[in-house]
Order: sequence, then structure tokens, then C-alpha cells
Amino acid sequence: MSKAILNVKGLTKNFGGIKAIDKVDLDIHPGEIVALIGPNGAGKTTFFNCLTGIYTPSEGDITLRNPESGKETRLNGMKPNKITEQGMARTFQNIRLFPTMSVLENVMIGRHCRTKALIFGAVFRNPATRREEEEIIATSYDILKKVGLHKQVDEEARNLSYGAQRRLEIGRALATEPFLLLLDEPAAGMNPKETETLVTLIREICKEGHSILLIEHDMKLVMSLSDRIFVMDYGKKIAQGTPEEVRSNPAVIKAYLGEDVDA
Amino acid sequence: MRLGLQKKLFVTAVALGFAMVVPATSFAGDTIKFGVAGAQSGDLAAYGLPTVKAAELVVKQYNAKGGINGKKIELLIEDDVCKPEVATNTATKLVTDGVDVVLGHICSGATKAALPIYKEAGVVVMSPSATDTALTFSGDYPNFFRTIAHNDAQAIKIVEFATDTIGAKKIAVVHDKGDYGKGLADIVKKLIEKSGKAEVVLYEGVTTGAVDYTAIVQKIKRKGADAVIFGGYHPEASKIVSMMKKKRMDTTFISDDGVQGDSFIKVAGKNAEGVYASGPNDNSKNPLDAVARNELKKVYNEDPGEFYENAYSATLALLNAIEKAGSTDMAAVVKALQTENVDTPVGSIHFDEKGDAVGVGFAMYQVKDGQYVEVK
Amino acid sequence: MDYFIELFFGGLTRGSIYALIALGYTMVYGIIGLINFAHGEIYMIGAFTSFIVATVLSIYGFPLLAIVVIAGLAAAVWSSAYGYTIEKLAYRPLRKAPRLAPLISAIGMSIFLQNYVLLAQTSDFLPFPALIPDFEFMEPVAHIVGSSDLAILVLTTLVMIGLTFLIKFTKIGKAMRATAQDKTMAVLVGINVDRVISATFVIGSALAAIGGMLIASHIGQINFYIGFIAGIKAFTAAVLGGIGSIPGAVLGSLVLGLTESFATGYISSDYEDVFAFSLLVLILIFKPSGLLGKAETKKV
Amino acid sequence: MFPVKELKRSFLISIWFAFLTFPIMVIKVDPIERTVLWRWDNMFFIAFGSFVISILAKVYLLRKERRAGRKKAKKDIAEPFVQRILREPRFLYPLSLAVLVLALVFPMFFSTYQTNIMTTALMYVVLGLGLNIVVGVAGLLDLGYVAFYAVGAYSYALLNLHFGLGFWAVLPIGGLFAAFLGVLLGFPVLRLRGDYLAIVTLGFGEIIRLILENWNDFSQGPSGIANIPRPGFFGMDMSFASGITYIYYIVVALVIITIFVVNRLQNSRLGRAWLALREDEIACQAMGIDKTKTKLIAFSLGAFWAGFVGVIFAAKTTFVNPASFTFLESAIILSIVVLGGMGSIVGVIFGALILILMPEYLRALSEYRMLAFGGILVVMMVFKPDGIISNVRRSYRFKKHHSKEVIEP
Repeated sequence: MSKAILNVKGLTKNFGGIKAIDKVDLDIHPGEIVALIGPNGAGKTTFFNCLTGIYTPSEGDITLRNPESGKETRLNGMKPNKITEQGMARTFQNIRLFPTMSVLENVMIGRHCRTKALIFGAVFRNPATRREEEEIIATSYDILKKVGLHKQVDEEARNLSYGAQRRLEIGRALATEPFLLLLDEPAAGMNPKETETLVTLIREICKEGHSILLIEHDMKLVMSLSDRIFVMDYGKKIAQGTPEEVRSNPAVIKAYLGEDVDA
Repeated sequence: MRLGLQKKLFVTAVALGFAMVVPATSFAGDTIKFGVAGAQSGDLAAYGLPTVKAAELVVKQYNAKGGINGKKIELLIEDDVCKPEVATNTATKLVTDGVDVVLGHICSGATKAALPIYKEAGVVVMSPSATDTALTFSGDYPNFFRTIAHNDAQAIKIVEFATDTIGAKKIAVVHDKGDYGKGLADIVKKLIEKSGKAEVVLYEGVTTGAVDYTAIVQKIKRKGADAVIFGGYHPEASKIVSMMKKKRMDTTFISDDGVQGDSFIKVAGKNAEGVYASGPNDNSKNPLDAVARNELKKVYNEDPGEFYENAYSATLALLNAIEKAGSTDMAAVVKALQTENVDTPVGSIHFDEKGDAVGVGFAMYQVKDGQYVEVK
Repeated sequence: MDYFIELFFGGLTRGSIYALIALGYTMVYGIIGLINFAHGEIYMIGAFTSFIVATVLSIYGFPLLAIVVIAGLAAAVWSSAYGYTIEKLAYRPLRKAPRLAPLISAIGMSIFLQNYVLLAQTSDFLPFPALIPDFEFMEPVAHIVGSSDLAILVLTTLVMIGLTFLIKFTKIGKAMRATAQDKTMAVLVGINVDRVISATFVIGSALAAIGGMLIASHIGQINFYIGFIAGIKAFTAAVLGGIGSIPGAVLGSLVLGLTESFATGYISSDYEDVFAFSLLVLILIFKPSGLLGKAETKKV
Repeated sequence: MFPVKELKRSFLISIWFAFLTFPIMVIKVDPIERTVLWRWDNMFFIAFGSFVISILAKVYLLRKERRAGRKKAKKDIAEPFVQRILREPRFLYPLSLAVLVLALVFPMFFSTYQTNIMTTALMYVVLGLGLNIVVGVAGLLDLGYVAFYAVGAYSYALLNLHFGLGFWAVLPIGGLFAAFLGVLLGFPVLRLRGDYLAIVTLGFGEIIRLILENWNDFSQGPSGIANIPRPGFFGMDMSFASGITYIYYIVVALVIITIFVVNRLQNSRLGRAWLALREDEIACQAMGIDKTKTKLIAFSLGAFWAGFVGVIFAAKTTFVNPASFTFLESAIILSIVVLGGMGSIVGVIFGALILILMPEYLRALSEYRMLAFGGILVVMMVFKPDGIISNVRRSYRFKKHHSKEVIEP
């Protein structure tokens, strides 16, 4: 197996005295779809926030490896935007689109870190800037087609349906050209039909060469999509393995039966 | 009629357009246009509004007598909020409206900003209150006159009084950071240092409008000053004096023209007792002063505010000069101002070639039994 | 050492003055997130009302104690009425408007009220009657702490305690806290949010009015413009302490008052306000939500 | 037609206002003479006035409701008329041309005074557009904008005083100084959020003014710097009136440049990032936008315009002192942006023209002028909280050779 693109070792996050995450290890390999599951409050989103630089981890190492160049970067303490530049993008559990901007503009924002024009370019619109702007629009439009929103380019993001907003978030993240995509509960609140579209979309994205790490409560989705699954409870990793292995793991069953089973 | 909002906007725009045309079409007619400019709103309104009242009263008298050479006097009253940029607009407006002479502006800064515009238009300007020395001494403004003494004259009087009459050795110089107060305090400080008769133990500005002056008063006490010279206006002076009394201090308090007025005694009350201030020569025996005061009481039921007498005098001086000159031409009016004496509440005055009033002597006053009494 | 103590008490008085005004800012901010620029004007109107009532009463020969009580009550009643009316006219219609709209409305209201008092009363400074007599027992320390300083310190303490009690234990206080935390939830549990907001304005205005009376009596003069400068300082103090937090407003005010006093005393009053604002900047850089403000947890 | 219930309500309102204004409006005391003046006639005016106004307001609201109801019934939320004009090039271009021609011939048909105040208003258009980048587009509430204006003005005043530099030389320098100060001040504080940023910027504005006021050796303190030369025109000596006209044209040119630049900035990669930043900072960062850098650029660009206009201010007024740079000035500029419509260029232009020309045309009201100004500010906000003209939605056209489809937005 090729080298891991994301390697997390002993990640710990304290809030005051509480350990929200306690020495979690995780690794993702190129082309994989990996799921992170666990009961509510297990620390999954906190884990995401540590990876993407919104929180600074208290202990542990996060290393990202670019599969093409082979460059390794330690992400601890990096700013979120730098991390995105390194090739890891995310979506949010409670959708965070730019509500009054248009669908297209939302995706165009994703192109920001891959483009350069600043004040000079904006004011003088030199050929390079014009080309860049055209590229941004064209790429964004192609991405919107991929996520099935190309008929609503001029709609304000807040006017989209829930499922469409989720897809738009994925599209926006894709625009940053990530090799690793983090999806935080992408299917939450979707109806079965929307979920089905989403599964197809995620598969497609994966096929195009993006690796995916997702948090999800919809077990059917998780089991059908993921190559490997990591299970967290009370901030600790309690299990990992293929869907079959995890399904039969007694610790996982206990964790889920101990409280409300979501799936 | 049901107008959409957009249509209404257009209507408003058109109306605005018309509004612009209307004031542009006023021409110099057969009235004498007497401009009054100064702060009439905002935080410094208290220093500008009495001037408006003074002008109104004097002009009413003149018009009741049939005006000057058969021409009625028309007042053009414009607010400058004591801001330089607004003052240039005010001045431009007055000039555009064909003003003949202007009483104003109130603040030195606003006056400096406005004067080039009047100069260009050949309009004589007389301020009741702008004391900045450079206004007359720089020679830049041949059209400028004032009925108030400039900072230098006042500072000399104050410093001489403090060092020679009182015999203060340690003097705290405090000001209000304003263009008048700080300008004066600067000169006072320099004069004391030059004379070598006393030491300036403290030179600081207080923040106008601050809720409490304890710290600065304690500092004056700690520096062991035996006299405080304050440059600024009466509200701050009365706050400092009251605070000093509260802290049981009896340091001599000496201040300027901005404090030498009834307003100070009114506001400071019994704390005002013993305070010294420089001011124009005693006019209490001047019948014109009584007239000016009575008029104000009769018409507005008010006591004189800031610079009321100066403004009253300036109005008289300007109108008298126009009458004597027989025209509103700048050169003629300037000549009349410089040569013709006029009786005013501040005395019988004319103006020197720089533009400062001659005959407005300066004296030191002390508050005794709720009144300013000249110190002989 | 004497000098230090003198400056300390001077700063304490000044801080308490800020606190009486800052409380209103912080309460309104806590509940509707609005920087109520007109609050300084409410304070000014309170001071003016008490001035007018006190002068009328003293002309009609009322005893001092009655004057103080009646003037204080009148100031509180009318300022509250103004606060209530302003909220209803200028802020309530903007509850759902973009965030800055009520701010501009507040600035407009502030300009309006200043000029209203200027025109209806006068532009001149007026002598404010000394409502706090020099107490006999204070005489030995009068050069450090005067009677009016004492009155202000005591009143601020009482107000602080009273307000904490009100917020913690009364029904309206609980409703206020609930509304401050989550307006939608408050409506769902049956709280009349409009009424709670009105109550906040009324209480904040009454405090400012009482403060206005005491402060004007302490300074001994009054004018239509006093609210503006005091208001900006009090607002700074409220932010310093953590806007929205009631103990924060008091702490911030005291810190600001003491800083200004010591800066004037030991350095120079020329740059008094520079010190005040620099302190604010410094504290906010290290504690972005103010001294006692709740750090906003990023919910992602 | 008008329900009795409403009449009763208006009556109660008028009683309330009579009560509310009683101490301030009715009683006037003279603490020295110890006399009281009871002005009962004022109470009558207030009661009558509030009665009439409340009825008028109610009528307005009723009609508005009815109209809104009708609109909903028709189910057509028509795009506002102004928006449509601004959007359609075939309306916009001729209209802009007409406005431009009007602006160019203005001084020929109006008096020097009119030209002068129009110049002031246009300067505020530029200031408003500058602040609009910061507040309207990037969503950073800046209450100390006037500090940068002061920097520009003093740059010209001081550089001219000490080194004899001319207007045209200082114009860019003033802008750059201000922008530099913007970076310097912005760096430590831009991580503060919303209202905390507001008060810190307010503090900075005051600090700059206080330094100018107190540091005599540097700035000549409160007495200010006089006799600043007006801009030269190939060394020609100009009369006052033609000087004013000249500055007017300079400002018109500046306004055109500003509109052009600001418009391009807003419709660029940077402009989008600002908008996104205003909407959601965290999402922005997660999309790879450098928050600090983007904010700093907005802050310093805004400052740049203020510095620019500051230089013109000094040249136009020929005098500067700290009194021109108070917090109120910042508040007025902010009001221009909000009143005009945050983020909207046309809105800001309208806002500036209305707010700056209004006090001038309200001069007829003399001492009631600022009262009216404050009142109108409140009324405008209450009835039009989104500003006069809200921002026009952008749409993008797609080039054929880049994407397979073409959509016409």
C-alpha cells in the first residue's frame, strides 16, 4: 500500500480540564473513503476542527503528505487557510455557505487560494488577470455541473434547498483542489433520494482522485461507502477497520447501544 | 396620487435641483447685507449664539432709525459650527449672497480658514472673539478686525500681574487644549520663562468636558504652585476652581477673558470668589453697556452670554464705519474703521493698521461678592 | 503616598461616574446587541430634568432632602420615559434590519436630542445646585475624598448590588437573561421580548438619570453637550470590561477611571485620553472580549 | 375612512409626548434670578404636533401594508426600478453619461457657493466609497475612519510647510501615508470582532486627533496650520472663484477614478473574498482565504482614499486644525455608507449627496438645522433600513471557448 496522505498520531485536545479528544491515531491512504463515526459528543467534529486548524491541538502530530509531490507538512498550529492551501478542504456540519452570495460566487471563493490577482490586477484587469478570472468562472461552472447545481448559478445560496446547500458546500470545497476532502455529516437532514444522489457524488469525487474522510451518522451510507471506518467514543478511538470488522466489534456495539442509536 | 418610491426619489432630486437654483439668484440689492457667522449649533454654540443676538439687536435699532443712508440692513446669519471646513462653505455662501461686511467668525481656526475667501471678495470681517495673535500680526488679512484683544496683549497683562502684583514664584499653567486656551497658555509660559521672575512648575492641558478634574487639581497641589494661570473658557475654569475649593486649596487662580464674564460667576457661584481674570477695561459706567444689557433682557429675557459685548461693539463699529464711509467698499470701510472713533459698550474705539481695536484697554479683575471688580 | 491615595480616590470617583452610565450601555448591548449612542443623551436629559426640578423646588422653598428625593425621582421617571420612547420609535422598527441600521439611528437620535435640549433650554452652561451638602464627618478627609465623591461611591455600590439582585433573582431579571441569551427561545417559553427590552431601556435610563443628577451636582454645572463626552467614555469602559457584562461594566469603569487619574497624576493630562484608549486597545488585544466578557466560543 | 380607534391612539400618543417633553419644553428656570418661566404654549404645540404626526405615520403605514398585501397577491416581487436601471447597460450608460455631463457643466450654471458645497459633497462621496470598502464590503465596522482623513490633510499641510511640496506631489504621498497607517493600526486589531473592533478604531481615531492637538512641535496644536496653498495649475495665479472651480474638477475626476477603481475591486477576486469575509469568517478561512491579509488590504485601501481626500481637504480649506477630525465626522461618513446602502456604490453616492448637502440646504432652518438633521437620520433609517439603494446583484457571463455551455444570466 502506498504511503498515507494523512497521518494523525496521538492527537489530544483539552478544553480546560476536559479531554475532548484523547490520543487519537488515524491514517488515510490515497484514493480511500474513510469514515469517522461515533455517538453524539464523541469528539468527531472537534477532531475535524483540529485537523483543519480551527483549533490548535494540545498534543500529537498531524502530518499531511501530498501524493503527487510527496511533500510532507506538519499541520499543527497552522492557520486554516494555509492548511487548505496544502490540499485539504472541508465542509461543515451546520452548513456555512455565504448566504447572500450567489451559488456560482460561493464556488468561486473556493478558487481563491489557487489564484493570485490582487489590487493591481483588480484595477487594471491585465490579460493575466482576465485569463485568471475566466478560468475561475469556467472551473467553478464545471464544478457546479458536477454537483448538479449548474442551473442555479445566479441563485442566492440561502435560497437553495437543504440538500442542494450541502452539495454546494462540497462543490465549494472541491474548488480548492484538495487531494483530501473532509465531509462533516454530509447527509444530515437529507431525504433518501437526496442521500442517494450524494452517495453517487461522493463515489464520483473519489474516482477522480480525491481521498475522503467523512463524519456521518447514517450507518447505511457509511457502510456502503467507506473503505475503512474509525470509531470514536468519549474522545477516544475505540475501534478501526473495514465495515465488517467494525460492525462486529463489541466495543462499538456497546458504545452505540449505551445511548441512542442513530442508525 | 400613488407614486412609487423611485419616482419619489426622482421628484426629490428634481426638487433639490430647484432648491439649488433659488439661492443662487439673490443679488446685491438696495440693502446693506450684514453677515453674522460663527458656531450656532453643536458643542460651541454657546460662544456663537450671543453674537447673533447682539447683531440682531443693533441692526434692529439702526433699521428703526431708517437704516444707513436710506438703506435698510439685512442680516445674513450663517452657522459654521466652529469647523474650518464648514467655515469656508459659510464664507463662500455669504460672499455669493453678496454680503457687504461680516461679523465673525467665532473660533480662531474657523476664522483663519474663512478669511482668504472674504479677502478675495473684498469683504471686511470683524470678529468679537478670535484672539489668535497671527490673525492681525501676520499681515495676511488686511480685511480683518477684532474687538477682542489678541493673545499676546492679554498674556503680558496676566503674566505681569501674576509675577509682579501677586508675586507668585511657582506658577502652574493649565489650558483647555483649545485654540484659544492653548494659544494663550503657550505665550504665558514663554513670557514667564523669559522674565525669569517665576518658575513654571506645571504646563498641561485638561480635557474639555471631562467628568472630573480631581487628578489635575491634586497635581497642582503637589507641585506646590502658588498660582494657577488658566487659559480657556469659563466652564472648565469653574470646574477647576470648584474642585480646588473641594480639596480645600486656596491657590490663587488667574485666568483670561474667556473667564472674565458673568457666566463664570453664575456657574461657579461662591467658588468664584477671589478669582482673578483679565478683561477689557471696566465698562460698567459706560451707558452703552447698560443699553446693550437692557436690550437683551427686554427682547430675549437673557443675560449677556459669551462675547456679547464684543459682538455688540463690533456691530456698532462696522455699521458706523459703513455710515461714515458712505459705502461698503472695502478700502473705504477699512479707512473709516481706522480713523473714526465709535462709542461702544467696550469703550470709544477705533482700529490700528493691523486690525486690533485701540481703546479697548485691558485690566485685571477679581471676583468680590459675586462681581468682577477691577484690581487697581 | 498621600498623593497616591489622593489620585486613587480621584480615579475611583471618576470610575464610579463612568460606571453609572456604562451600566446602561452594557445592559442594552447585552440584550439587543446595539451600541446605544443616545444613552449619553439620556444621561444628559436626566441631569437636565433634575436641574430643572431641583431649581423650581428650591425657588418654592422646599427643604434640601425633599429636593434631592423629588428631583432624583423626576429625573429617573422622565429619563426612563425618554429611553422607552426612543427604543420604541427609533430601534424597535429596526429589530430585524441590518446590524448597522440601528447604530445610525442611534447616532441620529443622539444629535436630535442634543439639539432638542439646546433649543428648548439654552446653549449656556448652567450652575447645578449643590445637592450633596458638605458632611461634617467628612471634613478631616475632605482634601482627599469629598462628600459628593462619597455619595457617588456609595450610590454606585448600591446600584451595582441592586442590579445584580434584580438580574439574578427577580422575574424580569430572569426574563432579561433569557432574552439576552436567545431571543427566539425566550419567545418560545412565553417571554414577552418586547416588554423585556423596554424594561431594559427603562432601567438603564433610570440609572443614567440618577447618575446624571449626582455627577452634575459633583461638577456643579450642566449643558446640553455633557452627555456626548461622558457617553463615549462610559461606552469605552463598558467595552473594556466586556460589553454585556454588568460586573464587567463596573470593573471596566473603575480601571478606566484609575488609569486616567494615575496617568494625569504621574505623567501628563495632555495625553489623558490617549492613555485611556491605548489601555483599551492593549486589553482588547490580549483579551478580545474585554476583562469579564465571555470569550465567544466558535461553534463550528 | 380613518378608524376612531386610531384617533384615540393618536390622542394618547399626543398626551404621552406632552408629558414626556414637559420638563424640558415647558419649564425654563433661571437659577441666578431664581425665576421660573412656564411655557405652556409649547406643551400645546407638542401635543398638537405629535397628534398630527402620529396620524400621518399611521396613514403611511396602512397604505404601505395595503400595497405590500397587493404585491403579495400578485405574487410578483418586482425588482426595484433603480436596480433595474443600474443593471441594464442600455439604461446605465446613457444615465451615467448624463450625470457626467451635468457634473461637468455644473460650475457654469451655479454660483461659487453651490460649486463649493458640491465639491464638499463629492469629497464625501469619495470618503464614503473608501469607507464602503471597509464597512460595506468587508464588514469591518470602523468608527475611526477620520484618522486617515486627518493623516492625509496633515501630510499636505506639513510637507508643504516644511519642504514646500506641492499639491500634486503630496496627493499620492498622503494616500500612501494613510494606507501605511492603516496597515500599522490594522495589524494588531483586525482580529477583534464586530463591535470590539468598532470601539478600538474609535479609540485610534481619538488618539490621532489628540496627538495632533497636543504635540505642538509637530502639528502646531489646536491653532492649526494656515495658508496652505490651493492646487496649482501650471503655475497660474487663480482667483478664488476659479480656484474653487478648479478644485471642483479635480474632485470630479477623483470621484470618477474612485468609482472606477472601487467598482473593479468589488468585482474581482479580492472583492469576492471581502464579501465572503463579511458573511462568514470561519468558512472563509476554511476556503483558503487569508483572513488577516484580506482584511488588512481592505482596511488600508479604505485608508488610502481617506488620505487622498484629506490632501484635497487641506488644499480646499487652506487651513487645517484638529477640530475638523472629531468622532462626529467618522459617524457622518459611516452614516453615508449605511444610509446609502452598504456595499452599493450608487447608494453611497446618493447617501453622501443627501447627508452633506442636506445641512447646507437646511441652513434656511438656521438653528433648527441639526435638530432636523438628526431627526431625518432616524426617520430615514426607520423607513429604509437597508439604505436607499441596496447592492446590485452581480451575475457572470461565460465565455464560449472555456466552458461547453453558455448561459445567459
